[in-house]
Amino acid sequence: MRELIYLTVLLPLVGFLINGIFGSKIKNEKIIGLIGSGVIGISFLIALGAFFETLGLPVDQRQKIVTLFSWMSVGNLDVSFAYQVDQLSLVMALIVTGVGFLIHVYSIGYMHGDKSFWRFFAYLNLFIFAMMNLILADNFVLLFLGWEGVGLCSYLLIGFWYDRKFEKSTTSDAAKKAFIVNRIGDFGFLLGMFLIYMTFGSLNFNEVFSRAVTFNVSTATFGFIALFLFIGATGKSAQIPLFVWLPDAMAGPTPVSALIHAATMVTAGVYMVARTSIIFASAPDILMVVAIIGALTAFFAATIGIVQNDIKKVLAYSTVSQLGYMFLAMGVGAFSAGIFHVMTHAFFKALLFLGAGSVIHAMHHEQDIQKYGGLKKYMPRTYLTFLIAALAISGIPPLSGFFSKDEILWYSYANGNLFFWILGAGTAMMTAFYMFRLYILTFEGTPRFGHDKHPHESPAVMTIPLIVLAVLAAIGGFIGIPEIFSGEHGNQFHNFLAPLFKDADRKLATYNMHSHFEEILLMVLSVVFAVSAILFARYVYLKKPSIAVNTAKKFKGLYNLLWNKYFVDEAYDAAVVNPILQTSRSFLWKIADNKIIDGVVNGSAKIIDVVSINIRKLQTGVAQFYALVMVLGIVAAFFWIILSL
Amino acid sequence: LEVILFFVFGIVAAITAVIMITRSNAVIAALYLVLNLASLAGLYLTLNAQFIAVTQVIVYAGAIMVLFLFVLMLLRPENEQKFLQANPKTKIFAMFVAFVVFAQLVYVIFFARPSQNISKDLAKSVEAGTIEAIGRELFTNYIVPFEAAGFLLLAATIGALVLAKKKFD
Amino acid sequence: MNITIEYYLILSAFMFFVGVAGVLTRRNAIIVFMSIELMLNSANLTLVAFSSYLGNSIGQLFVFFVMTVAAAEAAVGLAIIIAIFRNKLTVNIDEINILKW
Amino acid sequence: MFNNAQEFFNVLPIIIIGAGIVVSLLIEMYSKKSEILLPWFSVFMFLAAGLHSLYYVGDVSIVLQNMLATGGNVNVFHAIFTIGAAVVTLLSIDYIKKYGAYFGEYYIILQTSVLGMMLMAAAKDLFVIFLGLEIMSVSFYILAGMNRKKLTANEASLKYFLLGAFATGFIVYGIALIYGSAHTTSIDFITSHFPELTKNLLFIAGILLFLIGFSFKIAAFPFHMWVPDVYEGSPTTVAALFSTGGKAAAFSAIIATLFALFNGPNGNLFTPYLAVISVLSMFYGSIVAIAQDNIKRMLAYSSISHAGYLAIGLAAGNHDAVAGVIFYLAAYTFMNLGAFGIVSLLEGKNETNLSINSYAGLGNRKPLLSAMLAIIMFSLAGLPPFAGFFGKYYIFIAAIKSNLTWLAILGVLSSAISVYFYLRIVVLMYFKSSENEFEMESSRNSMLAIIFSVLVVILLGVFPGTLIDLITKFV
Amino acid sequence: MEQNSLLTYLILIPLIGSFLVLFIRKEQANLIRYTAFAISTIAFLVSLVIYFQFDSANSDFQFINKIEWIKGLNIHYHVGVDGMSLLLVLLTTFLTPLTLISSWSSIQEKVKEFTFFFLMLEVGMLGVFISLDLFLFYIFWEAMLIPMYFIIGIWGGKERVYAAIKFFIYTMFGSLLMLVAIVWLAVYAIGPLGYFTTNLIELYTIAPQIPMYIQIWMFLAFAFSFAIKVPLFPLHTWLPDAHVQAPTAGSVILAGVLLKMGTYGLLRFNLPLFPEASIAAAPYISVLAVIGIIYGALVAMVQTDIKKLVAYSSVSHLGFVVLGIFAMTQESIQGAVIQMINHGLSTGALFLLVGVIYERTHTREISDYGGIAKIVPFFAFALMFASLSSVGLPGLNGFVGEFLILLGSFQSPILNSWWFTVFAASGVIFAAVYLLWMYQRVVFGKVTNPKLDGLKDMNAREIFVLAPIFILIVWIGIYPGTFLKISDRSTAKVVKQMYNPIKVSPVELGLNQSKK
Repeated sequence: MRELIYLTVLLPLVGFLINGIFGSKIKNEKIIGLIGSGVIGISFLIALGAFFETLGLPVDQRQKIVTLFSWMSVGNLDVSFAYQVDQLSLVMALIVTGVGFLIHVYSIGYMHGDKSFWRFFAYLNLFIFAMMNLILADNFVLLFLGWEGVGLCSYLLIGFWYDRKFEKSTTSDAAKKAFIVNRIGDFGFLLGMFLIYMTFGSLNFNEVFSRAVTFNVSTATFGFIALFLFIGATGKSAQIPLFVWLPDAMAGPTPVSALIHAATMVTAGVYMVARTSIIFASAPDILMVVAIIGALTAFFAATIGIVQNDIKKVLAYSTVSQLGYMFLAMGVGAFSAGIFHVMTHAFFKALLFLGAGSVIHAMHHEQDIQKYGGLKKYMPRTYLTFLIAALAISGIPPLSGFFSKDEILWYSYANGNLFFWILGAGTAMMTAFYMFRLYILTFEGTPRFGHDKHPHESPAVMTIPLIVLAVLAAIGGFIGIPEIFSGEHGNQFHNFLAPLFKDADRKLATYNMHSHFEEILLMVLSVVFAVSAILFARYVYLKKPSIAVNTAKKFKGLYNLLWNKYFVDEAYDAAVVNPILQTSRSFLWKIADNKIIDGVVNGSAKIIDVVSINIRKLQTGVAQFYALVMVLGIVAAFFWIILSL
Repeated sequence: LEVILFFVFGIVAAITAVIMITRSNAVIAALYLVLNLASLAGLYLTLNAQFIAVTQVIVYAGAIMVLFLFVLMLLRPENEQKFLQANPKTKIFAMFVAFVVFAQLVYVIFFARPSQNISKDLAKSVEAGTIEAIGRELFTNYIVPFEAAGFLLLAATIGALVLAKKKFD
Repeated sequence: MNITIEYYLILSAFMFFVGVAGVLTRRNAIIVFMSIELMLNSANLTLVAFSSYLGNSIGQLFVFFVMTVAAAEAAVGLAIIIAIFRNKLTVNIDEINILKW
Repeated sequence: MFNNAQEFFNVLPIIIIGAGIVVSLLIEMYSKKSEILLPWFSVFMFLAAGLHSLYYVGDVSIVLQNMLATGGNVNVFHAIFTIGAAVVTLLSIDYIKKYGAYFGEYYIILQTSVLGMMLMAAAKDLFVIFLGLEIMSVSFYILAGMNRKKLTANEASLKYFLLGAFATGFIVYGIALIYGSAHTTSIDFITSHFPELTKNLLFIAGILLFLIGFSFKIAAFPFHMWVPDVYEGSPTTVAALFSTGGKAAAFSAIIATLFALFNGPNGNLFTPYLAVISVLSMFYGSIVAIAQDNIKRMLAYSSISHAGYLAIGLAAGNHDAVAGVIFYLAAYTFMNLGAFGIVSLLEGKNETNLSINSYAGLGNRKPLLSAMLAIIMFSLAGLPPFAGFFGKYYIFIAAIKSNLTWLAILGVLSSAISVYFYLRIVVLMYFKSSENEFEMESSRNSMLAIIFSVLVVILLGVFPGTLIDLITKFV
Repeated sequence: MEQNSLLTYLILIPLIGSFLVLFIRKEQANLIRYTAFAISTIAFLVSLVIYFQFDSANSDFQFINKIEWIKGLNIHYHVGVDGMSLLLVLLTTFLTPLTLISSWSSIQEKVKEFTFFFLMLEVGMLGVFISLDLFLFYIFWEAMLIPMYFIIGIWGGKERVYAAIKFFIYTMFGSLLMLVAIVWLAVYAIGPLGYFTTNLIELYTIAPQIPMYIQIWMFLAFAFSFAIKVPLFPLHTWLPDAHVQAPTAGSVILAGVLLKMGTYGLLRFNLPLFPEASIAAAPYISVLAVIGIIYGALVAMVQTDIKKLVAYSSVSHLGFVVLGIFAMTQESIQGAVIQMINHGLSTGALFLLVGVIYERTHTREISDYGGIAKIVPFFAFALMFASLSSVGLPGLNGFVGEFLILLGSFQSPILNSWWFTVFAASGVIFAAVYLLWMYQRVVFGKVTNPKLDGLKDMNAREIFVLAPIFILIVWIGIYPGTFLKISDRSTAKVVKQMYNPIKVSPVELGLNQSKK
């Protein structure tokens, strides 16, 4: 199975080609859906097989590289289409294909009746293809191919309904924004690659990482590399300052938000940092930066999430904030914890989005939670799965969210400091709050929607994935039980990934032992926070809705600030976008190009014209004048002769 | 004697020349030109160039100038106003320029001092000026120019014919 | 004193100058043409002077040809002047300037 | 006199023309249908002379008591003159009919002028140069004024005559000074003794005056003033002759006389003078041409600037320069013949259709003609793969070889300017639509002539090698 | 050496063909079109033969054909290809037939003349790429202007006359100085060699000996003319006019091939002939290139005319190429070479597409479009594809070139600074901005302009034109090795020449140029 790993990449491509080329011919949605999700399913099985095969192998043989063919080989640059199987890539592959498969299935129902159904599945398959490239690549360039590929797919899928309005602007605006912001990140990533190549003379992971250990490279260089890479990561994973695109990305169909903007693509940044852990580990300052950015993003995104009313917006900001968590983990050197959270988050966030999707589906694309309410009795399955997911993300034991989140919190305290922990815990609290605000406004209470709407449970093809995900979200955490509970055989997930991070860990070497007591204490604390937050939310939005309104009134300024997402978009427009546009249009083009440069060109022609029009007057037509000129010439010539002797 | 002759003829030539270009009446100017040419012939004689002197009188002072006078009579152009009356500025400037040329020539002549390497040898110069010498040269070495001159005159005749013919055929 | 060649040269230079001046100043085409003849004559004087001082007859031969040329030019030139006079009834060259610029 | 038959054979071209003139006279006098006979006779004669001189370019000799040289450059020049003249004759046949008047003399004078040119090119003695020059000039004066009814023609001939005679005065004076300092008029002597002669200021002054006189003939600034008026005034075909044969002859005379300039010590004595006039002419010509709208006048200014380029060659003064100048002259001759030929063809009765605006949209109405005119314009502008380009190239080689790179650079700059007005014609012909659809009477003879010269232009551009070898072999 | 006349055939085919076309009666427009297409296709096949016989392991010139032309000046008809030129030859012969087909419907009047000029143009371009004699090169270089001039001037848009003249004089002006430089070189060669020569291969060994202070001038003279052709900022202003006014086929060739002649010239002549000067000048040229990248992108961003937008994007893309060339590392130069091809393909495709839509709507104003994705899905897809390739999306050709260029320039010892690359890379962002923005405004959104509905989607012919280009775009994107391999040796050789130019004794230097 392991050597067949490239099939997990190629199959989605095949699916894409089939659906893309013949899709418009095939009228039958069933077939299209079958092809679309089938290929993903198969890839998942292959990945699964590879995974178990890997488990069977001793640790030192677990890495394997499958090379297809050489891509670019110039000078001493040699990059190939080569895929590597190792613990990390397998975990990611499982997440992507698994969750991806479920979402494909879900989409069959969700996109039912859309006029370009085939296009949707083609794009989704293409996305999976790119994503697999990203995570299975054995070198930076191939990773970058996936990196940009997923960006493209997200562009295509956000703009899928290219003729629809979205908020103030259009879906295509959102799409463009996403792509361009990603590009800014990629710009950093590119520079990172160049610097790596310059430093290590290669772009293959193994060579680079081994040389990163053996070569003696200045911390500054490592710092730069790490910084550049991290810029890339912030773009892809929507961290400060490049997080602005993700909320707008909700313009796309909900399954897309679930797959791309929650479960998989946005975690690519995290994956990349984990993959290059050694480099980051060699640049502690940058690592600290990562941690800070992560923590801040987590916190602020959460604050914004509290006040949003669009169901998908809330989830979007929660995603940003969860991603912040993961980067916090990375920042404090808890790489495996981060990956662990990537996994659990993939489960419950995908679940949340799909649930939201099924709600939106039921409510005829009404997304304002203020217009929901009491859906519990209309759509029980959705309700139940959504509740599980909400509990999971709020970190209620023993759901998966609890383990991953708590591990991060713990490390942020253990390897980081209290400040991180406080931010993290606060975020956790807020998360619990707005999640349940969302949950309650949607499912509990009395219906607030008009009688024209007749909500109904979604078809099985949509609910089954929900249930599967719900199970995963519920029990998925058990593979990563912290050792204080699991005892001697430690944290499974940890041990599985450990070999990949050992170099990094050695570099960091921060296992200053804290007592179990602290760990347990913090754990209890966070749980208490979460529970209290949930209860508070329940109290506010179920018992006394007035409070919410009043507080909103009382802190009008703060409310507006949050409601408008700290005016970040507006700030960017004012500070960056418009100035560039203005200078380009009114100076560079209209002045510099048309006036100055062309002015010189045409001006010289003009001058010659004028000169000639005036000189021709010399030709007066009087013979004597001509003679005079001649004689003058002679005089001059003679003077020259006389003087030259 | 030679000295006197030179000065007499020379001064006459110079003066007549000046008068020639300053007379407003064309006919008078022409007549002065004739005089000037004649005096040149005299100078040629002092230089022992008999043949040239004679031809000068016959061809130039005779033929050519007669032609001029004919034309003048024929066209009878109105007199110009007095020299230096019409737009004097340009004329003075022109005079000045021409004078500069003169000055330069003089400078050249004095700078070069041809007399240093040219000393007059009476016998030879007399010999050179004789009709025999010239004739011999003309019909032996200089036959080609001579023929050419013939064609030149032919062309001129035809041309004059074409240009001055009264009516076109 | 004896007359060195410079005297002749100066004289001819002077006549040359006068001729040039005439060409530059006179309006009447015929007089202009006469001035040109004057220039030619000055050149002739130079030639003859040289030839007699050098004692070879080439110069005088040349003068002979110059005269021929002068004759030819006279014929043609006067013909031209006549032709133009027929059309324009003037021989003032500063009025003959329809061709310019 | 001739020492042997070979000598006679060598100067045959000149003799052919000379005899031809007499014969044509007889034809003109006695033949009833001389109107048809005469032009074709002269074409035939010209071609005969031209081909003879091309074919026997090899036998170099000096004949007739060191008066005439034959072979080598001389023959090349002879070929240029005669073939050019043949083309002009062909063009004239129908052209002069437009003016209702037919003069058989026209062709005879044409022949005499060619004779003059040939003498100038072949001259080995200042006498011959002088007489050749005069024969040519006198014939030109006549040709310019040939069309007597036209005031413009009269004026042109008068101006040409007065200024030409004026220049002659200087030349004669210059020759006098040369003779005075060199004690002879034999060019060989002058050439061989050039170095010590140049110690004598009198000699230098003479040469300078001589050069100035010829600068007038080649229409170099500031002695160019007559050119535009004369070209505009005189009949187009005649202008063609002036701008090609006349120029070429003057250059041939300079090359023949001042061969010393091109080899031997302090040959570059006059380089500054030549360089200056070349630069001035190039720029004056190409700049002023831009403002013209009479095509003949424009071509006149262009010929001034071309005189400038040629003068670069003279200034460079080395073997390549001679070859370059000759090649350039050959190329230029046929370019201008073509250009003027087309102009003469399009020109209507009493000088209509001479404004370049009347060429608008010609490309649609007369595809072949405009194509050829376009080619000529590109060639004049010095674009490969046409003859004009190669001429420039060759001359620049010469200039750079004698360290006159700056001159070459100025040269290309001015030709860049000149592109502007040459292209104007092309633009009008192809990119603009015509406002007045004038009719032109077609003429097979003229077409033949034009096509011939265009072909030559192209051939010289693509395969300059043959001519180059011809020239370089004897320099 | 043994002669190989394949290249000569390659040139002769379109040359003869162009005259052949003249003999067809102008009524039979289709016959003319088919013959032209056939001729250019044959030329393409011949070039393919050359490609298959080409030995990419050999860095020297191959298929050399040397015939004496002008004995007096030791000028030869001397052609040959190495890796770099072979690629461009292929590009030329590949694009010409396609553009000919593309213009079947757009060019309706004067078809004969059009095809004639077009084939002439092909001759000129091929000649430029394969000539190994500076004189021959110059001839082709200039002669090529004439047909292009007519193509723009006769079949162009409203401002065509202005554009044509501007294009002509601009380029001519530049190349004239090069002419002087060429002659100077040939004369200089007399010193070491003892004879006047314009043979490139001989000059390669001599030119580097030119003392620095002259080399700089030589370099500038050459670089100036090439920079105008490229066009390098700030000499680019002829480009937008020419591109916009030219008919579609003209723009395609202009962008696809003509601009490459500039970069090719820099690579073929400036670097190897004047290594020291090039190294000295590299930073300045690169600065201009980087300015061009950003400037072009920014100006493109705000254009309202699709064609102008694409035109300015060329300025930006060619900036990358120049940067790559003057970074002078194997990677960057390889990138530059491949990027020349890429730009030819992707920008060519873009122009073709603009032409396709222009034929239907007769407007190029972006604001007149919008929402046509619904009406013409094929077109929408094609435009997206071309844009992405031009944006440099990994997996498509654009990425390979830009990546290699940036990678190389980043560690170039000549430039020796990150900043060039940092700024240049920002161009990647802008590229995304202006292309996607344009795409969005043209294709996405709701249909606002009533004229647009009833728009016909691309017909079979247009698809047939674009398909091969797209195939190549993907090919180069996924497996550039095919093409990198060809030029690998040659570029390596150039780089080698750069770092150790042939050195000789100063005595030999001063031979006959000491006066200068």
